[in-house]
Amino acid sequence: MVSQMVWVSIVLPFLAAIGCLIDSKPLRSILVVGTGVAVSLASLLLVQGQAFSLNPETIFGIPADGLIAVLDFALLFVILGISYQLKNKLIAVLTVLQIIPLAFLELFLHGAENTAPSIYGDQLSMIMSLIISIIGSLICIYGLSYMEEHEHHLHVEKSRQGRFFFFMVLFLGAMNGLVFANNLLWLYFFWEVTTLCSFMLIKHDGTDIAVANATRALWMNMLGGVAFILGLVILRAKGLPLALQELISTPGVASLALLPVGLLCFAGFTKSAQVPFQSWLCGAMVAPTPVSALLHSSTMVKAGVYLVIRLAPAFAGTLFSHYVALFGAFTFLTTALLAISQSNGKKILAYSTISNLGMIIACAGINTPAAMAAAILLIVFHAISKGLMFLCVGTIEQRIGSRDIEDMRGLIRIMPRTAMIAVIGMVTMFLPPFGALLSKWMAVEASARLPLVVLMLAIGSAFTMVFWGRWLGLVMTSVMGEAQEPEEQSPLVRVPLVILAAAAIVVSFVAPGLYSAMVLPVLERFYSTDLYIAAQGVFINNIGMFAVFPIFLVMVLGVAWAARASSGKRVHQRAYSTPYVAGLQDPANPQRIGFKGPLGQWANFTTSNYYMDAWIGEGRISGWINLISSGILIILLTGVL
Amino acid sequence: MALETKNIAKTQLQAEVASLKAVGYRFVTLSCVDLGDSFDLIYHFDRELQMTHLRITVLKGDTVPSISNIYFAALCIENEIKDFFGISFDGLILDFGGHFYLEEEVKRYPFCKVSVKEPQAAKEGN
Amino acid sequence: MGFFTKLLETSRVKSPWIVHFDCGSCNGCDIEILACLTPIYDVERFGILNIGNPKHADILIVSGTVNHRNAKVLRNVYDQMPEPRAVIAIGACGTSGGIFREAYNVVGGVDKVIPVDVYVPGCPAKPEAIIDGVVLALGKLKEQRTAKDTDSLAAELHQAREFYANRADRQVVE
Amino acid sequence: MSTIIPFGPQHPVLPEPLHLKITLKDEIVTDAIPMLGYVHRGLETLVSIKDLDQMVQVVERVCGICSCIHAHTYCMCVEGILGIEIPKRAEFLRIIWSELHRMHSHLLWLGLLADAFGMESLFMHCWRIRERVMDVMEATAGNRVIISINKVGGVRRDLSPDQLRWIAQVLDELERELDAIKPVLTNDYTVKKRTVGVGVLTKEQAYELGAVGPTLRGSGVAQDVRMTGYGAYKFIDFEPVVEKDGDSYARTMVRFRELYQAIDIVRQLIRKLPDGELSVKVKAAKPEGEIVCRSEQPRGELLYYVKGNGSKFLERVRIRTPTFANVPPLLAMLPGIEMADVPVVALSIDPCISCTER
Amino acid sequence: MDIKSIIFVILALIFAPVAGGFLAGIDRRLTAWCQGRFGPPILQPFYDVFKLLGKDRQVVNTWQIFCAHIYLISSMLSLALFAMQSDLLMIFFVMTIGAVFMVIGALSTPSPYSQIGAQRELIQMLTYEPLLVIVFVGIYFVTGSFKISDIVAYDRPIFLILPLLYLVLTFALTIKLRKSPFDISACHHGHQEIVRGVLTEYSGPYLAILEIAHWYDIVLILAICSLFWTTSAIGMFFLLAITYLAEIVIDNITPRLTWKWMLTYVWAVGITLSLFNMALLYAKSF
Amino acid sequence: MFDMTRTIIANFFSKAHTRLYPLQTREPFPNVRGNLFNNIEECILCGMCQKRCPSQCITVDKESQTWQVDPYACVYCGVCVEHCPVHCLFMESPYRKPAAEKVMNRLVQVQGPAKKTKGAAQ
Ligand code: NFV
Ligand code: SF4
Ligand code: SF4
Ligand code: SF4
Repeated sequence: MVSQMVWVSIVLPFLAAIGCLIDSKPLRSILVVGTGVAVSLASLLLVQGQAFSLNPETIFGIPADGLIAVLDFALLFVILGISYQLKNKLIAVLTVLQIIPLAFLELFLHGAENTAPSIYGDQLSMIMSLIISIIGSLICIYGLSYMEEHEHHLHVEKSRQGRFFFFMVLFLGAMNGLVFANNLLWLYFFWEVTTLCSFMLIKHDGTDIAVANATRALWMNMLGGVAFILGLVILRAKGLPLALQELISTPGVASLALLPVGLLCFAGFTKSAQVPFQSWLCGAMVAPTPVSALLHSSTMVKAGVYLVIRLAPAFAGTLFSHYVALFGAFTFLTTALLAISQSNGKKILAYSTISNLGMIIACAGINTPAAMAAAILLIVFHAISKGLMFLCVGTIEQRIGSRDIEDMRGLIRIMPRTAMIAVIGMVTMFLPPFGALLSKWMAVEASARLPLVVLMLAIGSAFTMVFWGRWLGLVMTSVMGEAQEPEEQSPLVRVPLVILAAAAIVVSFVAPGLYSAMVLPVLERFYSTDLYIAAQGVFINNIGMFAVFPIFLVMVLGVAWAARASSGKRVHQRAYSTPYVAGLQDPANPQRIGFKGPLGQWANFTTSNYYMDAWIGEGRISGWINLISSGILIILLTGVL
Repeated sequence: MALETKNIAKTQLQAEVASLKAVGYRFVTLSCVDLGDSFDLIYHFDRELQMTHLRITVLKGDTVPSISNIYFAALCIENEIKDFFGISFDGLILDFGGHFYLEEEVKRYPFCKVSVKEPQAAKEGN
Repeated sequence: MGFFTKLLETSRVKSPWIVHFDCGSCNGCDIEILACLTPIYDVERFGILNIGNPKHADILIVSGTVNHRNAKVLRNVYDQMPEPRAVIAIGACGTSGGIFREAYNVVGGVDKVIPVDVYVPGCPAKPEAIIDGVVLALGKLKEQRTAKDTDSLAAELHQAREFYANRADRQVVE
Repeated sequence: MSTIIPFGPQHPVLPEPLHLKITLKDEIVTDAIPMLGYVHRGLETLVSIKDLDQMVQVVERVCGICSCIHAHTYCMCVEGILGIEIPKRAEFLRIIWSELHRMHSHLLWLGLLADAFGMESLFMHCWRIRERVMDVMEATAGNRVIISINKVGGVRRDLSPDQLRWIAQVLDELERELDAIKPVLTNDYTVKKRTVGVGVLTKEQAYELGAVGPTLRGSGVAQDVRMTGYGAYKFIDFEPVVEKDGDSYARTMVRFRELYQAIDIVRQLIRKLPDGELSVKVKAAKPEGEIVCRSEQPRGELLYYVKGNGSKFLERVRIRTPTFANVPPLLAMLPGIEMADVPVVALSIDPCISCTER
Repeated sequence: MDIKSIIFVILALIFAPVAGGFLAGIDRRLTAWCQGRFGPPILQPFYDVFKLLGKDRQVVNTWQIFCAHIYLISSMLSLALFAMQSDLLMIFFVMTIGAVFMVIGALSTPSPYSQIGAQRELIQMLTYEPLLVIVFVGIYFVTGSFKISDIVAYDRPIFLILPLLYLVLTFALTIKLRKSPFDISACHHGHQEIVRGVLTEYSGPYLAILEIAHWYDIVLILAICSLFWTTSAIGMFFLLAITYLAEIVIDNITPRLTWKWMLTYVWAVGITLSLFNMALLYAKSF
Repeated sequence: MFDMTRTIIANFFSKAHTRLYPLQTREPFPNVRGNLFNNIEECILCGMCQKRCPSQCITVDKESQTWQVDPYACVYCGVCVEHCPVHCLFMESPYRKPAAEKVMNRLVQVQGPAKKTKGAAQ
């Protein structure tokens, strides 16, 4: 059973992806929806069971390890070809730097015979697979209608959707493979597949800027790939197993293999776009929104943090670990700050993504059970809410033709449904009692013994509140009684949005259960003290408690009360009054928002948020951030040498 | 007691004002009096508490060159005079179009004893 | 009269927040109104706050003559005050237009534009007189309706508006 | 991406209806366009229906804060055209009241400034000590604000020796109270934070844009119309108060020091007050001719242009008030400052809209 | 949750606004005395709120009402959680719900005054939130727990160990109380360049709701202050009384400052003080 | 930063400066220009006050023997008092009270001066 399910979730997408290339809309829709349903079911079924491991000798009759190796080389040569096409020497060099060690590894280094299973799935993998399969599929389904609109908008003569969905669906398989892989060489393969998918999808629209940003994404990820393969080579050279589980449970691994572990973490940092690599993820926002949602928020970037979390027990208690915490916290802080300076909605989401990933990495670095719990929970909640937010922004953009949050002022009037869903998305991102905040609370309490980290987390979370709070507020900017335009949504858009919005709330509500069932078993393997107990909806450990259910209960009642008090029935139209404008409103037309200014001219209100470009504009502080973070990184890596 | 003013022609105004500025005079203000069929415009200048006055006389309906390009401070007063007397100034930097002080309800030039033209026509150009 | 009505009335009388609109006053009355707030007269004793925002205020204190431009503002400020509310006209200018009645840009007293509840004469009105005026207005505040009877209010506003509209064609003094 | 904010006419910080349409970017003012006319009454046109004696009462009501000096300057003009010499005692009394006006005006302004930057206690303090001046006015002239003591040809009331003694005593108290808040203005970190370097007007700018009064003197130009020695100033020793920096702080200090200066001037006047008549009789005056008179108001140089046409109704009275002259400098100061500083900078020229618009 | 803590919660919810109102009344009276005035009656805040409750409703949009209610709920909830002696950090996060909804309510109206007020309110939150977290972490350092029950059980006055952190807390208190020099987003008497900032567009009953919520907030923050002296009631009383008096004095001797100054100054001073205090703590423990 | 402290502490410990109007009223200063009255019995209805009043708020009607002042337009300047030939006009210190309705101050002279008669206020 288990093995079928794993195959469904990994191989089926690969096959379906090829089917997508066929230029037929109905077929493609069926394939995408079908794959989505299938992998979702598979991942749900997997969750039922216990941790498992598989060791397939052959795939379709071909020796599995050999197949992967061949595919690896094939992939790298494809990328080499791309670098030729792009005339980009850097990428070529980075590719060659991977081909050579890989060849060296495969051909000359035969360390300990690989006896470990190639596939391993515990609750963490299952959680990841759930996220990938369900959220990923929802995003792909959303993509079906989005891409129609998108191509219509761009006046594309020949549909390029085949190619698009090829990579989208392929990607699902790759990610599932990545999280279930135990053999690090397998993992490496899937890792590179996601890199390639990402590159292809970023440059999908083919504009100059898209190509440039895709190139940047490619070389930064290839840099991580180089670190990855080097790590593997060193591991093999030291005679350590090339298998994840075996590696982390090797006693004394922290002293033996800190360097390769460090390199693997570095690869994780690049994939998760930690500073100073944040620019690729921001650049990736030129891609169609489903891509941003799927790859650059909910799933692919999670591969990086997943790897770091996996490796965390291997470096527990080392100085390296502290530095990882510091590094993650720094990313959290600075990217949250950068998010404040942005008005481009997708950019804000991008920075917020990086920021959350930074928090996860910081948690992995803090390396206590509370922190690890925070990290894993944050992956889940962030994936849901952020996926939702991206889909919302995509929908909004297609309607109002802009992704600037200033243009979303009063969205509640133009697209009430989507706006409400976006509001849910934002609220679940940063307010209690929702999961993202729950994890943040765990993280802060867990980091309380590391002054610098906790300081950065505290300031960073205040930044977070600023950019979410104002976005949230301006979506609602409206005056009473303005005509609302009816909003049309295709079911392909509505269903994913509603499911995700519901999930954002429901999963937060069941967080205690989720924790007990899925996170606790993972943690118990490595930690024995200070674990959170989630009983009766309250998280509790020896230093703190978080009452999820009571807060939920009160807030639900409160929201109901507030909604009743502010409902149209109870507030009569007569209560409407124009905003205070120093007595210059237009009494004849109170719905007209503005004032009669100098020269007798009517001035409409324009208000804008503070972006403080002069202080914290991207151009102004990115350089410093990159410098400092590179410094931390260098200390980090020299430390492990 | 008579006020000592230097009477000049409208065309000389810009040059005269510029030369005053060159020797360090500052612009104090501009006074306007309705003489019936023409206006007296008296420009007051000051240097270290010594005053000089220039006077130009313009017929009703004539325009006057603005000195707001020489003295920015003349901006307000020229707009004011435009409101009150309906005198148009050429080259006003920021023209309030006769609504510096007055709303549309005031249908004539209040400081003129006899309106320059029919109120409607007079306000047209503004 | 129930306990709550009584409580409400007491509170209304004890907490009149004022908004002061300077409607073309010569500042004489303005500074006297401000002087009321200062230590010597300290109207905060009566719970009076100069709140500066019509939406929060109960009493509109208007000083000065109404002219064509500020009439609209006065109207707007008044419109934004929630019931119950009262209007006090301060000074000769506020009550009748004062010494400027005949000037071409002067519409007249405040009652030409909005309904006035209390007239405080003087030029400028003495702080004591202003305090008396506020106290007088409190009575108004207590008995005034709260929103329910909007019809009469609307009629009142309409009248005032009409009146003001007719002023537009007012003859200018030759 | 900018925010447009209407500042006034009904605005809690400025009691007067000035409207500025302010464009902000991140709270930095990028643009400010004024709109005037909310107080415009057109009282200069009243000359056609009020004779020249009645006009005294009208020009007093140009502004309640500086009413005395308005009437004084107007009377100087009419007396100038008519060629009347008024008694010396009247000259002195006029100036005593004028300087009292300056004191109350500056104290009032200082209070408003404090209120604008949110320091309520200083506001209360200033207005409290201002009440002493108001008491003096009420007791000597019969009204608190618009004292109506000027008339063409002299003054309407006298000051008795008792009253003079009392005034001297009040001035002493006033000086003590001022000393109490002196460190707040000269020393206090937070107050300086709000004023120093805010709204800088360079000397050249100030001169060029026609700034007057403390706004001009705060920028380092020692120009004070009182130096021309009109009225009784020719008998008084004083130096114009000058500060160099041209920021809000400098202007504040100019006014604050002028308070002391005014106290000093009144003391001198009381000492030197001559005996004599209060007014000369002006019989059926029918002035003809033009005149320009200037005087120093609390806010700066006031200019009257008066033209008589040989009847008891004047042909034209034209008033150029100091705030009117200070509007262009204000507009020049606004761009580039923070929104929070707009009230401070606006108040630092001590705007008086009713004077400006008449 | 036993019956005792339920009763405690109910009592807290009932008496907090009363206490908050009285505190506000005393504050206004004392402020008046500082300014040489007579001052309003102590019950004035209650009159104000009752009057507001009886005024006509007037709103720009219905979100405002929603947000005001949520603010009240979250303030009450956080106080209730405090009364239940739960986790400090959690209470703080619950409190942010209210603060954020306050901002949203202000942002939801298109008026530039309340919009600017909202931006400033956000910056105020940005200023005090990290400080509060640091203070809580400091308390954790001393008592080893974030749970109020454990903190209360600590056997020495925390104030003596963390005096500088207490100072940092008073910064947050000043901001929360909307007192000079930090009454930047909205001030009590509304003489501000942005009228009354975030409160500009609220009126009548909704303003009253915000006021009541504000009272809850005040009580909560003072309760947090009281954690610094839990060993004796007298000590706690004096600590709170002196703190409150100091707030009033500070309010009266400082002008309102700009948000840039607030952010940089409070962070710089706050972080330095807390680091210094922490360093002292470390030094002592070795 | 604490320069204001001294002042406010001093205020705090001294008695409030507030005049508790209306509980306590201060004696008005002598010669204050308060409300305007006419001793109508002595008025000769010469119209001097009407002519001189800058606010033109006095109406003297010889026909109906009325003297009327609009107290809401009067600016309390005292010019009329100064110019009245028989000094029947006078100003009293108390200011005029606020009212909810504007009422003209209209005095009818029943009999001319010298003969003592009462003026009727309406
Ligand atoms: N501007 C002005 Fe005045 C003065 N000082 C004067 O002419 O205050 Ni209202
Ligand atoms: S009533 Fe007198 S003091 Fe008041 S505004 Fe009018 S003229 Fe000025
Ligand atoms: S001036 Fe005197 S006597 Fe003549 S009408 Fe007037 S009040 Fe009567
Ligand atoms: S006091 Fe002045 S305004 Fe009043 S009636 Fe007499 S002259 Fe006229």
